[in-house]
Amino acid sequence: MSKRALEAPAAPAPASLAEELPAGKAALQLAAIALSLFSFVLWPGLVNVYQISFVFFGLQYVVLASSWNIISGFTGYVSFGHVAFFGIGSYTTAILVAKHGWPWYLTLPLAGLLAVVWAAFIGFPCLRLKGPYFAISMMGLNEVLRVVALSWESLTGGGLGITMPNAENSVSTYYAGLAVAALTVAMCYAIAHSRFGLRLAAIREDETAAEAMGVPTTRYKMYAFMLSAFWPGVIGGIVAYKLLYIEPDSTFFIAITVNMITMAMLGGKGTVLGPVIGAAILYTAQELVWWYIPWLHLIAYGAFIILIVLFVPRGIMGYLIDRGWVAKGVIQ
Amino acid sequence: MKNLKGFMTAAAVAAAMLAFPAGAWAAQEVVVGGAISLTGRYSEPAGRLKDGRTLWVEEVNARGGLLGRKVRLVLRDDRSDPSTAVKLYERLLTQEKVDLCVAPYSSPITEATASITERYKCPIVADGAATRSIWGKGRKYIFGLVGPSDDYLRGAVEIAAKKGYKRIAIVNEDSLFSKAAANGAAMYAKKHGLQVVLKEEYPRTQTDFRPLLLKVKALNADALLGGSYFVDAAAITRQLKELNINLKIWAATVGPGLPRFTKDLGPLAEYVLGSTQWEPVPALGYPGIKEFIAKYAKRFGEKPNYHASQGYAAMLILEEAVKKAGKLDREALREQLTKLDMMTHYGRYKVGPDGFNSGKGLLLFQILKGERRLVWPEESQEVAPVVPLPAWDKRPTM
Amino acid sequence: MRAEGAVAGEFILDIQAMTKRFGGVTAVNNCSIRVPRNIVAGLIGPNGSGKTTLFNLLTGLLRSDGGDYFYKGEPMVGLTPHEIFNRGISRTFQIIRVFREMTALENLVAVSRDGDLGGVRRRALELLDFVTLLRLKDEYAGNLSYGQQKLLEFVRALMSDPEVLLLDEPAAGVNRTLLNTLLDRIRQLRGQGKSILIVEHDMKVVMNHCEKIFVLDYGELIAEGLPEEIQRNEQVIEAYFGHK
Amino acid sequence: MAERTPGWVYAVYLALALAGAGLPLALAWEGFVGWLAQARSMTSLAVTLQVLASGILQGGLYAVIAMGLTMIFGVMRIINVAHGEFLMVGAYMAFVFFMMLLPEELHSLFTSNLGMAILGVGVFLLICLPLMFLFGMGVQRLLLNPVVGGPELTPLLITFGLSLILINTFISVFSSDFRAIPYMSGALVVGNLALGYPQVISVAVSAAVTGGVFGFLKFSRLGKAVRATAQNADVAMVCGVNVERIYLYTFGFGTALAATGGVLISIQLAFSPEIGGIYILRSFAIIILGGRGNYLGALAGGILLGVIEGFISFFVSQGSQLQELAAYTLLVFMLLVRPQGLLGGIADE
Repeated sequence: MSKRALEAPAAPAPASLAEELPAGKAALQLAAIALSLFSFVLWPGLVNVYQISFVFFGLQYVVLASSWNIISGFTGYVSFGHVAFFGIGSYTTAILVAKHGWPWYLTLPLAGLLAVVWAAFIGFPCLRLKGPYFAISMMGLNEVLRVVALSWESLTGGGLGITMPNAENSVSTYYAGLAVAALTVAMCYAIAHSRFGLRLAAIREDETAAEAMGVPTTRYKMYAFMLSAFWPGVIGGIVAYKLLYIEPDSTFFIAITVNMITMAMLGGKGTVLGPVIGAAILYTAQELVWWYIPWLHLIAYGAFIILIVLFVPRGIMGYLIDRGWVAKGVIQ
Repeated sequence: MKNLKGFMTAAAVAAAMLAFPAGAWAAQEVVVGGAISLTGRYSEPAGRLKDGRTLWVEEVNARGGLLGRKVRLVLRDDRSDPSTAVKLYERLLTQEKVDLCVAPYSSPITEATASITERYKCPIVADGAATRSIWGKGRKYIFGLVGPSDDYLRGAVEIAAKKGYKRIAIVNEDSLFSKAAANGAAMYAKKHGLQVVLKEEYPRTQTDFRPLLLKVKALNADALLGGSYFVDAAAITRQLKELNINLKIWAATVGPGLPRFTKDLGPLAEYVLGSTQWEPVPALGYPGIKEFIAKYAKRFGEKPNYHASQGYAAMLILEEAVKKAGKLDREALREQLTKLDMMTHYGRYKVGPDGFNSGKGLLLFQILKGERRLVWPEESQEVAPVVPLPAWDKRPTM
Repeated sequence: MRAEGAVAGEFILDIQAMTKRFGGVTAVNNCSIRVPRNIVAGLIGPNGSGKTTLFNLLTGLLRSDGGDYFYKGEPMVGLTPHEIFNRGISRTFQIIRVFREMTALENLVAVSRDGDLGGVRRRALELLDFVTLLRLKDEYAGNLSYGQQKLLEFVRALMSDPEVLLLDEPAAGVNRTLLNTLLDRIRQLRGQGKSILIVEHDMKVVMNHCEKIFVLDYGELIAEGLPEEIQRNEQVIEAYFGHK
Repeated sequence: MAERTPGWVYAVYLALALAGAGLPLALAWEGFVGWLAQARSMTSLAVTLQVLASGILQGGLYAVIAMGLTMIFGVMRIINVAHGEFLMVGAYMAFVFFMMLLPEELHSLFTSNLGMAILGVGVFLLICLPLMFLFGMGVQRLLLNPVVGGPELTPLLITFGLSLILINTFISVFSSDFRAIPYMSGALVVGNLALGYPQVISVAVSAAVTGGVFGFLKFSRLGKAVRATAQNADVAMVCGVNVERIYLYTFGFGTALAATGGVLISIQLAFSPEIGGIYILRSFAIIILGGRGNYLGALAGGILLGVIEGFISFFVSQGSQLQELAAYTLLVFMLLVRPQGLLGGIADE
């Protein structure tokens, strides 16, 4: 919004978004991304197994919160049962590894794919529901899956769960988790900076207007829902293999959904970086409080959720945007 | 912007330091660590386990420690959640670097964490898990202590068989231990030629058993055997009365063995049969049982139940193994635990080739006048079982 | 007073006996309207006469209970809103419906047709400049003033270069300066060969700027014609004042 | 304004739906076959009646709980995830009253005579409900008032946070053990029917409470204002209804109804701080079944669910697992097929 633009609107506007950034700033951004990726890659070589796992589970939440953000932050459909996709991925991997002897990494694409299939299956009818009804239906469907996992013993082992053969997997799952987290964030970035992403945001802001302005809302919501299901499925598979044991109650656990939501909200939903920041902060804080004051952990968490929602509903990114430290919008 | 970055960096560093405290223990201590359910659905029995272990730590430190070093017990809360427990053991073993490990409570959590303790080759005496399948997977570092879950209801089946009751109904909670207990009961029933007219599972959240009990009634069952924990056993007992269902035998795992069962149910608890690993009954004749009951009662103000007894016994066994090995080396410990044959207040510890304690049997008691009285096996019997249970309307009014 | 000698191709919108009922209320009743090409036409009528409902029928937001309509001779009933939009019919809303938590620029880019993003961006900037909003391009639409939001919605409707523009009360609540800008732009669009149908209560605007006027009452077309004809029409006067 | 869908999508979807439905169907079929084997020896009119009666009694309890939820959902359009925890608080109030405050000598008053027992519960409710009413109003004023009418995520998260706080506070005070009150045990035996005393008491009380709620909504000025607000808050406001105060009362009432459910649970079933989860999703199923803000619908839905669960649990082998599934599938199915509920609720957009 320089003066020049105002005076000479016909001056050739940049052909792509990347050109809009001053070359120096773009380089700086690239360098920052490369540096952080590099340090994440080096991490396992520097620390002990627990510290690897610590970061791994943080990455897990980066994936989950970012994925939730696609359907709920960008598109505005609040999925209150998103852990279902995580659970489907977990069970896919666990079953294939434990019962059919697949190498774990080969199960991951299938884990993601099955989550997408489930999303397509339930999205078609459910995405017609508005507001609270969609949220309730997601929660209900997650319970359906949990009970099916509990009752379908021949496949899932029921309440006994599934134990996978022991393996040394800390480092391999860490890198898999890192790759998935990077890909998820990259995907979110690509979506946010595309017209697809803008149209999802238009659906969030006003679905009727978006439809009247040429956005094929039904189809776009489906795409967003399926995209938001894929990575949770994959990371679910990785986590299952990392833990080597899964059972229904802690896999289809509603608290994981709430974690995703709270993390995305804390960081700022509807932004690319928000869920990442939120996941990093909240996950670390949770681990600390729980380790040192276990009995207080969940009470404090409940209070924390309420405080965020009441006082920083737009999250950290929202705060930075309001302060003018981060630009409004992604297309400038 | 710059300030912000600086602040965030500082915060990240601070968080990292908080999150990864190096083992804060003094070097001369022996640190014994484990996950235990301080919160969540297992917190009641897990708390007893913890009490038993605490008693041992206090005693061993009073008598000069282990290998001359003070013992510190580090138990972290797993929220009754298997995946949390897995993360905890990984942390304890690789970050906190504990010297010895103790087991979590409950079969599912033990099953989940066994992979981790196995990976780090840390021998563990599983004092909170009775499910045999945990030992059926070729694991080398996990040792059983308690009697197998399959045998929990064996006594009840045998009493039924002896009395000539034919129709057995088995219900159980949908979880690792309860399932194994129910399957065991079905197996023994088959062995004795009894007919299992109903075998059904219910979810962990169930509190209303009325339709299920109506089914038991409609099927005309003589005996009802429950693979249960506390809530379900108590609820079934109450609802049997509410529906006026008269059974010849009603036996349940875990629940009736907890002191609260008689306290909460009062006269309703009368005649219920329950299985137990151990009872604070000196007549069991194990070495040191009387002393243990007294010590525990003095420290915690109540008689120990079998969970507390197991927690204490596991520590005694670990202590013995460490003494025999003369060092904290895990391989040496594993070897000792494999070949150890030891009698404690809790019974015999002697594991088979799979690591399961083959020397331990189960007991059956009946609640009579508010007291748990051993009725099975016959060699440990305090009184003869009162079967068939008196009909509800034939019992003295409350 | 029907328009005479009409050949099918002359009319860009040909609405034939459309009807819409809500429960027991008939909002649009057997309404037939033909909008000629390249015109600024007005659609007026008392409150509740079915103007907005008609717009919603035309853009597919509501399904009609009967009747038909053609755009450039093509049947449009049964198409979804975004399909209708993509044929070239765009609109604004009576109650502003900008995408509030998106910047002004994003509001426009979001509704663009697929194609080269650079070109789209250029067009969006031009349009923002067209309505003097360029310096606010990176502001959230929700933070703009009411009049600015109206202008933004107006250019958002232009983003896809539609042939027909349906404007629902563009003048309401807009200050003089902005209104003049808006009317100016509408004239320019007329000059570019577009057809514009305006629902408006401000009679000054309607009478001064529309070449042809359609009058609805109780969902029925009661009159159509040149502004001066409408001003003299008994039925129209009765519709506006007689009921009260 | 749904996009027109090409035919092949429906075909694919149908195939997927069949495959998906096959799952629960297979489970149900397995159960059904198992049941056929037993059915001959089990089924009789008397038994069926007993199961039916048991289901209706249980359903009455569900109805009271769901009624509070549908009231809040209907008027404020808030999904109160903490409803199950309000119920739990009610149960613990009864626990504290009965086990801690009431001298043990007086216990027999409530355990020996049906009339006294009903009276006892009634009197206790008179003490408990005003407290819960105030508690609910406090929650509304402090936490929810700022966010009513906002996006649905906000109240959803706030009430979830509240439920975490309540559950874990109660765990730290009472431990996560299950508790029970040694209330009246035994059964009212009518012919072949055995109706457990606690359930009879529970149904008597819930009938009274339900009747009271109906009367209140139908005849009192405040009740009419509540209904008007549920229909359309804006119009109600224009008509001189103090909407904010109506919200306050509504949330208070809803909370008190949940607590009533909790008290009734406490006299017949075991409860722990985590018990809310069992009832909350069932309540959602019921209010979707009955229609948003439809009290008669909640009553019918509650009883229907109670009966369905009873029948599944009794007639299908391994039915206890499937019984839980019934509520959830019913919930999802109703949302997809008829989100306005069986009897129709307040219209949504």
